[in-house]
Parts: sequence; structure tokens; C-alpha cells
Amino acid sequence: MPNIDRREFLKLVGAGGVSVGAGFMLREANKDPREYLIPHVLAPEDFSSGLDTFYNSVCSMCPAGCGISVRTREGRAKKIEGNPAHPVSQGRLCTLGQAGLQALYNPDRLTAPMRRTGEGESASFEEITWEQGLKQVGDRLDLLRAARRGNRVAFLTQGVRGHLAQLFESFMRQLGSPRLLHYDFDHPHTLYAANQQFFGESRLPYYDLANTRLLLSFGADYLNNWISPVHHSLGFGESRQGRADVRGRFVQIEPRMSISGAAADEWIPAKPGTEGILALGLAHHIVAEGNYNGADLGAWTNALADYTPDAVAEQTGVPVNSITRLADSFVDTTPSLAIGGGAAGNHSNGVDTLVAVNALNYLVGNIGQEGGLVLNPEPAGPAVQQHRASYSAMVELAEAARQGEIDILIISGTNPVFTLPPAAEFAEALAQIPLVVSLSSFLDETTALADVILPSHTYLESWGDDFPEPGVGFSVGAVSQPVVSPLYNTRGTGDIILDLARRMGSSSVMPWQNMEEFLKYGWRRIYQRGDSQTLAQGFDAFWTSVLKAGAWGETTNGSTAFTLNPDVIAGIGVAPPEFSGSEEDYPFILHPYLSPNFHDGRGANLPWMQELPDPMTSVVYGSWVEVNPVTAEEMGLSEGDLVDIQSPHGQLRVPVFVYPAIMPNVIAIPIGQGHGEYGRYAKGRGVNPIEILSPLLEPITGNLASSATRVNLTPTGGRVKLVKTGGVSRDLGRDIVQHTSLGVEVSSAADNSIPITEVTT
Amino acid sequence: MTTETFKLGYNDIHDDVVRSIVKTGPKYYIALATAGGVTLLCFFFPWSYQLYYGIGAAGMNHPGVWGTYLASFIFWIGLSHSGTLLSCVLHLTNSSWRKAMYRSAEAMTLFSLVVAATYVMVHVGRPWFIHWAVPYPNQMELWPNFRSPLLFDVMAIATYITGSTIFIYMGSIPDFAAVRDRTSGWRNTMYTLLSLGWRGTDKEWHRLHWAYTFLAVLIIPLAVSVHSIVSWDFAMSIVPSLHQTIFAPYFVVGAIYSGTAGIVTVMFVLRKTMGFEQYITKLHFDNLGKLLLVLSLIWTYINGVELFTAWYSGTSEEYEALGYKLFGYYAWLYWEMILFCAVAPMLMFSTRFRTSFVPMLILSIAINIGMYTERFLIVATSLSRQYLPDAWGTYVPSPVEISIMVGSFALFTTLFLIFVKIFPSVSMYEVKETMATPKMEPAAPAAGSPA
Amino acid sequence: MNVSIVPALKVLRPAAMLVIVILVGLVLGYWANATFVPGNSPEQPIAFSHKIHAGDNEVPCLYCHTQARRSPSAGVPAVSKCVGCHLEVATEKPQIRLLMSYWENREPIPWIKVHDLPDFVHFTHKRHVLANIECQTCHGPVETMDRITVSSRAVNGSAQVGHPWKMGLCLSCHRENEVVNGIDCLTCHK
Amino acid sequence: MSLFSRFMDGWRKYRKPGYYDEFDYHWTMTIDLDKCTGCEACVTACQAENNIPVVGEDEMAKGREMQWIRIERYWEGEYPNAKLSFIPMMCQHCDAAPCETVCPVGATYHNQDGLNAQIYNRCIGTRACAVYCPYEVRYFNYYDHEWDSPLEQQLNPDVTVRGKGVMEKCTFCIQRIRQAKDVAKDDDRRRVQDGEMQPACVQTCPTKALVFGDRKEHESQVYKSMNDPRNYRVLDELNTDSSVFYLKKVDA
Repeated sequence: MPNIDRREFLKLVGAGGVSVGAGFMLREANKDPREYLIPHVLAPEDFSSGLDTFYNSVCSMCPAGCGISVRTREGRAKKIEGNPAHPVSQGRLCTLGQAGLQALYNPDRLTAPMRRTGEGESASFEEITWEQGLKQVGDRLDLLRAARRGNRVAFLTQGVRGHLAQLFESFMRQLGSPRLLHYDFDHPHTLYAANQQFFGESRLPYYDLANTRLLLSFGADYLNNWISPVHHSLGFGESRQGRADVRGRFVQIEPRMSISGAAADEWIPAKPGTEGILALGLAHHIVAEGNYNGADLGAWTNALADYTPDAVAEQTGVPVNSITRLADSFVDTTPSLAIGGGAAGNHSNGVDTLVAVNALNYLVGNIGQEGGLVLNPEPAGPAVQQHRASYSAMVELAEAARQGEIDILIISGTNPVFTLPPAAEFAEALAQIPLVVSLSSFLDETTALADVILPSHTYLESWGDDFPEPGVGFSVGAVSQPVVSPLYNTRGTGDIILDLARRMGSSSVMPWQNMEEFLKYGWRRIYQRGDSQTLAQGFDAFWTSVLKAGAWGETTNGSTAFTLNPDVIAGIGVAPPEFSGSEEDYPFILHPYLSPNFHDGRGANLPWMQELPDPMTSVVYGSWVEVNPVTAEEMGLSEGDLVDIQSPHGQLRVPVFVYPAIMPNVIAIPIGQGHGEYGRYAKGRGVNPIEILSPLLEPITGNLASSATRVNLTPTGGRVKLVKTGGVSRDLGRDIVQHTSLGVEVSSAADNSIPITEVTT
Repeated sequence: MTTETFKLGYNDIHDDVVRSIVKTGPKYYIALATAGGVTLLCFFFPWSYQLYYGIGAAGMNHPGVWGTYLASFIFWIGLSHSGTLLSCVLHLTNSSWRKAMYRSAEAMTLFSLVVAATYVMVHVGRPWFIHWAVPYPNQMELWPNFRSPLLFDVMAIATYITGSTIFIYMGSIPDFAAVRDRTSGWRNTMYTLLSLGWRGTDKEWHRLHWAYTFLAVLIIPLAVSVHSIVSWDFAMSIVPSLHQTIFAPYFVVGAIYSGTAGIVTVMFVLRKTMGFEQYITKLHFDNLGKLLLVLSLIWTYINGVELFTAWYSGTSEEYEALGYKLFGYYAWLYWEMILFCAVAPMLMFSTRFRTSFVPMLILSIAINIGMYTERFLIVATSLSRQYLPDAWGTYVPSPVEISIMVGSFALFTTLFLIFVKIFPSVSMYEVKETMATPKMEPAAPAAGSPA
Repeated sequence: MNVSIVPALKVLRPAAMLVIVILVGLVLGYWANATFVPGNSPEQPIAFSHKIHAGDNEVPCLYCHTQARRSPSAGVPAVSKCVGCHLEVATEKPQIRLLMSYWENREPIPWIKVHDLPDFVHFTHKRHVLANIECQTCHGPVETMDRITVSSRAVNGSAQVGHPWKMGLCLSCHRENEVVNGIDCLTCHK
Repeated sequence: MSLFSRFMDGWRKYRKPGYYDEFDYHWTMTIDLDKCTGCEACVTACQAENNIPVVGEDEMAKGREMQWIRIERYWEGEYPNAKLSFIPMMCQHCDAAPCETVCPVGATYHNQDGLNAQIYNRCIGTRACAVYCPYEVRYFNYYDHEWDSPLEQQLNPDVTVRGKGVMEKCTFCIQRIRQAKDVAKDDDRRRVQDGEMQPACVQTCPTKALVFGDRKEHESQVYKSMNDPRNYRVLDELNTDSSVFYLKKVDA
């Protein structure tokens, strides 16, 4: 041992000791944190740890009603997929349907009943128990019912179908109040009215896209959010490449190219509101060329007399040869189909336009045929005469509130403060109503003005059922069952209504304890319709089989025979559209369209939807106004320039997006952004074009003519960076999306790709 | 080449160099403090911020995944080629004018390599796993991917660092011995250890000279391979404007060019601060200037070839990349590079310019700015516009990146300041070779004349 | 002047010794913690002994860990399974009374996790149990342990008590048994 | 085998992706551009299935979107006959992938099923693979992304949640391939049949534009659509030998 003195030795021992301690602590530091393994108390029977369990249910993110199958793992919902057994979705889903999980697990969900405290600015919500909330509302209801003044209660809900609608109806019948309104901004009132006029039944027919060979779509964005996008996409795919030798042709007629316009073979920009005139122009050509020889030929010829192709071309801006070519191809290719709706229906001549489109189908004789327009059978669901509230019905409700005729307003699932233009002054009317009760799961604009909030489950936690409206040609139904146990202290909408019914003393008429019981009671009637074989196994087996399959159907098809009553032909005619605001000071026509991500604003609080690039412009997290390149050139505008959009009823500031496929005098803004409330993802983002819509009405249905607002565009000089994922959207001759023409047998060896027999790597 | 005879004698060179090591005036401490402070503040602090939060602190985004970190890495590797060129190539061609400068040039090599290696750690997303790039046997039975040019980088730069460390250390052993004999106390202990018992016998000199030449011959191909490998990180990709065969020579010439400019800058600073005016004279600057001129002409030629091949290829991708480089978002940077690296060096045709110190300093700094811009442009313009136009995007450096770049220069300066206080920054025995040997006075006291 | 480096080394000797002592100390401290501190066999809320159950009474593993045959995770028995036997068996023992107290107020037993793989590893008990690999291969001689400790199989078959699982363990076993696609990364990395 | 032939065998294997002579499966996808309407259901389905984080507005503004499958838009022509076509772009799982050669630590390689595997916890984040990929389909985790509670309850336990500094890309839903193989192995060790394994995007595509399957099985739907006369591969001239075949859009 080298000779070291004492001091040296003590120093070494001290250092040694310290380092041993340091080594000890070092090992302690990089130990894994302690984790626990919490077992069940009672082993659950329907799932085991580590394995997936699938539950079938119904998606209610939009009114289409696709069947879904939700994959859950250990009690948590992991992925929503389409239910292959459900005829509407056939295993497929749209982007909003896929994002349903973010509605269930949204961080901004209401977690418990709340009551408003304080007034005006200092108003805030304090948490209350369910007992307090229900008692406060139940007692008022009981009081009104006892005093026979039940009609002072109004019930405003989104367009629900099935037994929930029946529950609302019997609830309001107990109160003796007619004020049950189903209000949706995107509900096609004009299409229902046109069908009522033409077919005599106010129901949507089934548009058989899958088997058609030519589709003329007048303004209907059937691939995006018109009625049933997933089913229409399935039909589109089938018609395009589903059949071996035939390829369907799609023509889209609209002032601004939508998703359906991009997918179409031909996009024809017609002046806004003149789609109906174009349809009658085609009809005129068909009749004039003698391609229609029905008994009522004479009536048709003089009804369509003044819709000569030249007059129509001048009014619609569509060249004459396009009109004649379209009419001829519409007659020659059988089966062909014409559909209309969307922006075309939201003009002052909306109903006449859609009647004209139905007339086209009649002239070609594809009503009730395969690949044409099939009339739906009676819906299998409960007989419910839904009062679909148009814009004027909502204005009447607001007026009644201002007159003080309404004591209680119950709102479930709809957000009128956001989806009604300020001209309706709906928010001010709410202030006049003493008790406003909201059953919404999120704090949206309307719920923020409510007095009592009784939050309901999201669709993945509650019972319900749905009988899809346009359906699939035969009657279909599906039960929506809870896939996860409720996350928060919320209840099903049906359970809340049943509880309120009990509290107002009508438990004798509505005896069911909860929504599930009521559903079983309702489905017993559908069980009776079943054939002998299902009747044999008993209701419980039937019920579990419907839940397991996630879909129920009957093969009763609609009636194919159809006779058109003659005076409808006499009434055919489309007046040119009127717009609010004069042409000089408001040169542009505003074309608000439902955003693919947010539908009518309900999807704005979903982070995936906010971050999904808009299909046409790839912009994320914001709003924009689409301007024709030539117009933008003239006004010296480029992408990202902030402009003020001024309409007779409001003003917005929004950045410009130069959009190659929109008419020069038309500008388009997507609906869905511009929320003041509705959670951290939606609040304070983008603008809401509904705010500047002028309250012009469509005379027959009284609904808002939302595409009939004239605006002007003033650059503000400000610039903002439009957040988008796309770079330069031009191919620059690099053949990234390659094209081929029909019928040319392009053998794979012809072009430079490696001949694929078995690619020997 | 007339060997310039110094009017100084052996003792003057010894005194000057030892004075530069031993005497540390307040100016040195201030310089060291500021350089160290700036390094900590601008290099290590933002880097630790980025390590904690993630590389998002920098400005990289989806198409432009490489940014100034990689550009700076290439710039520092480029700067490191100065030492190699000066000490090895000129040693083999035994030109006498390199003798005063080669020690600090080699130090520049070593320190810019160290900074470059640190930059790899800054550039990489998860530096705590960078040891996986080393082929050590592990229980996961996983080896690095030997086909990857990035792994060539790791190998080449590791060899290059060890090579140049040995080269600089071995070359300064006689100087350590000389300083050892003139210092005392802890310095004496240090230099005794550093000089490995050097006695200055003939055998030692012979063996040193042989080893030095052997290493010089070894390091030249090593340096050329290091920078061609660095260029292969780009050239082996199929990115439109990067996938060219000219890249290896382009990078090697660029590296030597930027390195030599770096030497001019360092020599100017060294002359001023350490008082070596007599040793680093006009002749050195004149020769360096000629070298710079030749390199700038080659560099310009290669740039021309690169533009021509892109234009001549006629494909949409190359046209777009060329158009974007010349007239796109970064165009002003491109023309600034051309001005600094191709046009300005033409001044060096005049001898008067070459031999005047301050203009040469300014020109060398300009060249290095131009060269940094060139590396940045290679990274930025090529990545933002590739094959799919819808995936195009631009890349803008973020404040964190800029501060780390400034910090890297401060780190280099700090290392250099420490070097000057340990290593004799001018090689004494080589300079003495150029001096006239002192006449032996018959009656000179034989008090152990210096080795 | 002497040029040898020996005196210089002498000057540095105390510093060198200090460094060596510190290094040895660090290694010693680290090793001591690793082996003696029961980090990898923590004290459980109920002193459940596998030795009594699996060892002496030879209760089969799959009786309690039922999911091992069907699911990636073997699963821990619910409290109801323990109570199934212990309503009658050994009810007087203090640990069993502790178990029954959990059962009375319907509270799950917070077992402390001993065996754990990182989150990016995809390990399915099902495939290994169906390939009839003994549980002891990876979990060590469980039937002899009063308190479960982390243990892994050494290459030569004997279980190395005290060392958590490393990738080398899985690879060597997959290589030995020529598992189809056994050494493909995506087999075990999620 | 003589030394020379062993050497030649080694060289031939070395030239093959992942050194395999024969792939076990050869997963392939075909995308019919005539059917694709750009509705982006596949983008959301992929985000839901593979724990892809929401990066937030300012990260998107910086250009750091995180989507394993993105829809690229290309306008042709000017108003009024402007036409827009969509092309879904995801990892092409190339058999001669430029990204596999450049990763210094071998975090991405070609496995025996013809997949380009990206092993997250082996990646050290040099991002060279993203530079080398001509399709720009590799996305980098610039930050640790977090999910506002309770959104994290939706995370898929079969897929790693990637931390910062790691590259990620479409894996053809490797967790579903693994699940399908598990089920097939239980069913007396047969191979995965056509249609049993569908990635999330293929499963949800409302127009059935996306088809997925094993190219080695000649009755599979993907084999037929792969040999449809309209098939081509994007950037085929780069010889990446991609496993995603696009069917040309038809101009009627």
C-alpha cells in the first residue's frame, strides 16, 4: 500500500462514502415508478382484459342514420367503424361519423346539471343535483298542466326520428301543447314540399345512384352532406366502377364546384337560382324532340312552351348546345336520374325548381324503375307527424316568446342561436322566456343562454333508435345502444323526459321507467309485424338479435305505379330568383355551403374535424371566402388578403382563397365556424356566414332562402397567412394524377410502368 | 521561393511563444469570459430548452425536415479542412511559408470538428440514443445500417477527429519540451507529462519526422473522404436538385475554400492579439490569397456545372428546383452567395490586395458567410420543392436555431482561447528551421544552448 | 534538468487515487441498491403466497389467470375468485380476514405490479401459452416464491432471479425455437 | 456451395429489399382515382386507429401537420372548365425504398411481408428518411403531443403512442395485420384470407376506392384491381417499386 498520511486517508474514506451513497441514489432514481394492478371485484361477463368487444349502434352525428359498430377494449370505446349489416352504411362511414368518439370523450362536455346564477354579464352557472334540476322544471310543468295552460310550454328539438320523436310527441300531448318543433338549418323543406306537390306524399324517395348510368344533380352535393352522404358515396362508387362494362356519368349543375362537382364528369356553372329554369329547358327540349309520348303530352308542351333553349340559355348562362346535348343524353342513356336540392332549393323559387327536377324524372319515366327514383314504402317506425319548423315557424316562436305566451322552453340537441340569422332575434326572444331548459351535452351558444341545463348523454352512451328517412328503398330500422358506461353525471334525453313526465303527474300514460323500457315497448309493435319464424322465438330473442345485428329490415318495397295528377303539369314553372339587396351596391351573390367537416356547426368542437384539411381548399382551423381567379385579379386580391363582406344585414371580415371553380359574381363561405361558445376547439375561430344572411323567405315553405343574399366585397389591405396543408395545387406536367379515356384498352405495358404479372422482386 | 530570413534569433521565438502561454493579461480573461458566457447563453441554454421540449423549438417542418443545424454541421466540417490542407499538403510539398501557421490551423481543424460533432447531437431528434450508431455488440443483437451514408459520416468523422488529434499532439511534442524547460510549478508538471520525456536526441527527431510525414500522407485522403461522405448524405438521395454526381468534389472544394478563408481570419486575429506580427507576414497572406483565388475559381466552375446539369436535364422537377433556387423565395440568399464567393474573390488577382491585411480579413469573412449560405441553400431550397407539388412548403430558421449558430462560433472561440494558453500556437522548432542559424561565438558560455 | 515524467506523475498521485476511490464507490453503491433493496419484489397489500397456492396445493396457473389462453394479457383474478375458496378455506388466518374486509366493502385489492414490459412491446400470453411454454420459463420458479420477484430466464434455462426482462431474452428463445418470423421487429414492436 | 457461389448468393440477396428471396405475404393496396371523391373519411379513420396526435393550429401554421394519409389536390384547367382531382398519398411501402438504405440505426427496414417497417423506439430522429422519401409521407414528432383528458381514453392500446424525436408513417395498420395473423393461426395455422385484413382507411372508404390485400394470392381482389389496365404507380420513373397501385381517372 503506498504510504499515505492520515489526512490523505481520511479524505479518501470520506470521498468513498459519499460516492457509495451517490451510487445508491443513482440506482434508486432510475427505478421504474411503482404501478398498480387493480383487479375487478366481480369478474364482468361481457368483456375480458386485452380483448376487443364490438357493439352495434347508430351514428347520430348527422341526420343520415348510418349503422355503426364500435370497438371497445376494457370498457373504453376505441374505434367507430361502419356496420356491414346496416343497409345505409354497409360497413362504411364518413369523416364526421369516424370522429364520433371525440364527441363522447370531448374535454368540454357538460358533466352535471347546472343552473344560471346572477344576471347579465356576471351570469354564471353553478352545479346542482339532478333532483334539484328536475324538481325545478317538473314542478313548473305540473303547475301549468294542472292549470290547463300547458300550451305555454314549447319544445324545440333537432330532427329526431323513431321512438324518441314519439316520446316527445306524447310528452307534449300530455301538456296539451302543439308547440313541438323539429328545427335543423340543413333540413330540405323545399324538397319535401316539392315531393308533396309532385308525388302527393311529403316523403323523400330513394335515389338509386348505384344502378343509374347518368345523374344530373341540380345543386345537390350528394357526396358531402345532402341527406345521406355515405349511402350516396356507395352508390357513386358502384355506378362508376362497380359494374364490369358500364361506367356511370355524373353531371353537376351549381354555381360553385362542391365535392360532388369535383367527382362529376362535367361541372356546369349555372347562375344561382336558375337551376330550375335549366331543368325546364331540358324538359322543353325532350318534349320538343318528341322523346316523350305520354298521354298528357299536350299539357306538357304548352306548360313548357316558353322555356325554349335560347331563353333558358340567356337566363341561366349555360350555352344552348350544352342544354340540348344534356337533354338528349338524359333521354338516350337509360336509366338516368335527376336530383335537386342543396343550394338550388334555398332560393326564392326553391320548390318550383325541385318540382321541375321531379318533372324531368317523370318525362324520362324512371320513377319506380331501377336506377331511377323509387318511392319509399310507409316508414316502419312509429307514426309521428313531425312538425318540421321552417325559419318562419322559428320566427313565430320568437314572436310568441316576445308576447310572453311561453313560460317554459325545452331545447334538445339543436343550436338555433348559431344557426338562425340575427334578423330572427332569437337570442333576445330567449331572454323573455322565464324558464329555458337545455338538454344539450355541450355548452353551445343556445345552452349558454339557458336557465337550467340538464345535460344528456352523447349517442354512444344512450338508448335510442332510428328509421333512416330516405332509407334504401325498403323499410330499415336500427337500435342505438350504449357502448360504454356513461362518463359523467349525465342522463339519456329519453330518461329526462320520462322523469319530467312522472313529475307532472302523467306517469299513468307514460309508465316506462327509462328509455330502454320505452324502446322495448315500441319495438314490440315492430316484432308483431315479423313473420311466423321470428314470432316463434319470442320478443326477447328478437330484441337481442336486433341489438346484435345492429339493423332490422323488411322487404316491402314502395309502390312502383305512379300517376301524376294533371293540374300539377299546369302549375309547372320557375320564376327567376329574387335576391335581397340591389345589384349596384351588392354586386356579388353569397353562396354559403355546409362545411364537410362541421356539417352545420355541430362538428366544430371536435379536434380531428378542426384539423382535417377542407377537401376542396385544404385549409384548416379557420374560415375563408372563395373568389373566382379573374375577379380576384381585377380587385387585386391574392390568397390570405382580408376582405370585408357586407350584406344588407351584417358584415364579416374573412381571408380570401382564390378558387378556380366558382362563378365570377358568386363568392362562397363555408358554414360551421365562427362559434362564440361550444368549447376550446371551436370558440373564436373563423366566421359564421349565417350571421349576414338576410331574412328572405321561400314563399311556399316559409323557410329561409339562404342562398339569396347579395353582398359586396371590400379589401381591407390586411393580410393573414391562411393555414393550410396543401402546397401548389397544380400538376406542373408531372403526371401525378394520370388520366385515361373511356373504352381505350390501355394495356399496362403501353405506359412505362413495369408489366405486372408477378412482380419478381 | 526565397526563404525569408528573420532578423530575429532563436531566443526571440522562444521568448515570444512562452510569453504568449505564460503571461495572461486581463484582456485574455475578458475575452475568455465573454466567449464562455455567449457559448453557455446562446448554445447550451437553447439546446437544453430544445432537448426538454423537443426539436419543434427549431423551425423545421414537414417538407423541410433538415434546417440550419445540418447546414452548420457541414459548415464546421468544411472549416476543419483548413488544417489538413495547410499542414499535410504543404508539408509534403515542403513549402516553408506554412511553418508559422500550421499549428493554429490544425487547432482550427480540431475545434471545428468538435463543434461539428456537437452539432450532430443538436440536429438529431433523440441524441440520448446516438450510441446506436456505433457498432458495439449488444444484447438486442442489433447493428447499425452499414449501407447508410449517415453511418459513413459517423465512421469518417470519428477517424478524422482521432487522426487530427494525434497529428497536432505529435507535432507539438518538441515544443512542449521547449516550454517545459522554461516554466516551473504546475505548468512544468503539465508540460513534463505532455512532452512524454522528449530529450531532443537525433533518433527522436528522425522518428518524429518520419511519423509526421506518415500521418500527413494518411490524413489527406481521410479529409477528402470525410467531406465527400458528408456530400453523399445529399447526393445519395433522389431529391431533384441534390441527386447529382458533382456533389462530392463540390463539397470538398467548398470545404477547403471555406477552411482557407477561415485560416486567413484566424491568422489575422492571432497576429493582432498574440503579437506574432513578425512570424505571420505578408508572404503568408500573399500565398493564402493565391490559394483562395484558385479555390474560388474551381468553386465557381462547379457551381456553373451544377446549374448547367439541372437546366440540361429538361425534367419538370429539375427546372422547378432550378427556378426556385435562382428566382424563388431564397433567391436573394443565392445571389448574395454568388457575390461573396465568386465575384468578390476576384479582387485577389491584385497582389496589393492580397498582401494588405484588413481587406483580406474582410474578404475571408465574406467568403465564409457566402459558404454558410451555400450550405443553407442546399438544405432549404432542395427540400421545400420536391416531386409532389401539393407537399411543397418553405422553411424559415427559428430564433433558437440562430442563437445556437451564434453560440457555435462562441464555442469555437472559447476552445481556441484555451488552446492558445496550453499549446504553443506557433510551432517553434519549425520556425527556427527558417531562421539563420546563430554563429557560434567562440567564447559563448556553454550554458546549455537550447535544443 | 531531468526530463523524465516520473516526478510529474508523483505530483498527480493523490488526485488519481481520489478519482479511483470515487469510481469504485459509485459502482459499489449502485450494485448494493440493485441487489439488496427489494425494488423488484415489492410488499403486496395482501401477503399472497404463490408457494402455498401454486406450490403446495398445486392450483394450476390458468385457474386464477384465466385470460392467459385467450388474450394478450393474462389478467389478474377478481376478488370474487379468491373469495370463492376462502369463504370456507383457512378463514381464521389474518390475511384471509384482510381479504374478506376487501370483499365486504366491495373494494378491489390494489396489487403492486411486479412484472411489466414497456408500452411499445406487443407480448401475447395467448401465443406463448398455446405453444405450451411453461409460465416458469419467463416468470421464474413462481411456485417456490412466497413473494413474487422479478425474474427472467437466462439463456441456459435457469431463471435468473432479480433481473427484469431484456430483449435479448426474447430473441434468444425465438431463435432457439425457430419461431416463424420470430426475429422480425414488427412481431414484438407495436 | 463454393465460396464464389455463396458470395454471389449473398450479393443477390443484398440487392433485394430486406435480403428476402421470397416474401411471406406481399401486402398491396390499389386506389381507384376514378372513385375517390376526396371526402377524407380515410384521413380521420387513420387518425382514430393509429393514435395520431392533434398538433394544434400554430404547429399546422408552421407546416408540421401529422396525417399518415393525406389527400393531395390537383387543379387542371381554368374557369369555367376547371377540374379538380384528388389523390390519397400514404407510405407506398416501396420494395426498393430509398428511406431504408439511409437510416443509420436501421429503424426502418423491409420485413418479410413486403412492409416498410418503422420501429419507433429504434429511431434516433436524423430525419434522413423523410428527405429521401420522394412521396413526402413521413411525419416527424417535433414535440411530445398530449391528449386533453379524457380524449386519451380513446387511444388504441395496440399502437404505440410516439414520443418526441421519432419519425412515423403509415404502417398499413400493422396491428390489424398482426391481429389477422393471430386469428388465422388459431384457425389451424392457415394463411390470412383475402378481405380478412383491412386497414382502417380501406374499411371506411365510402366509395370502395381503396382495396387492400396480398398480391401473392392470385384470386384476391387486390390482385385483380392491381392488373386492371388502368393501373399505374406514382413517380414510377424513380424505380422505388411501390406497393400502392393507382387506377387512372377516366375522362368521359
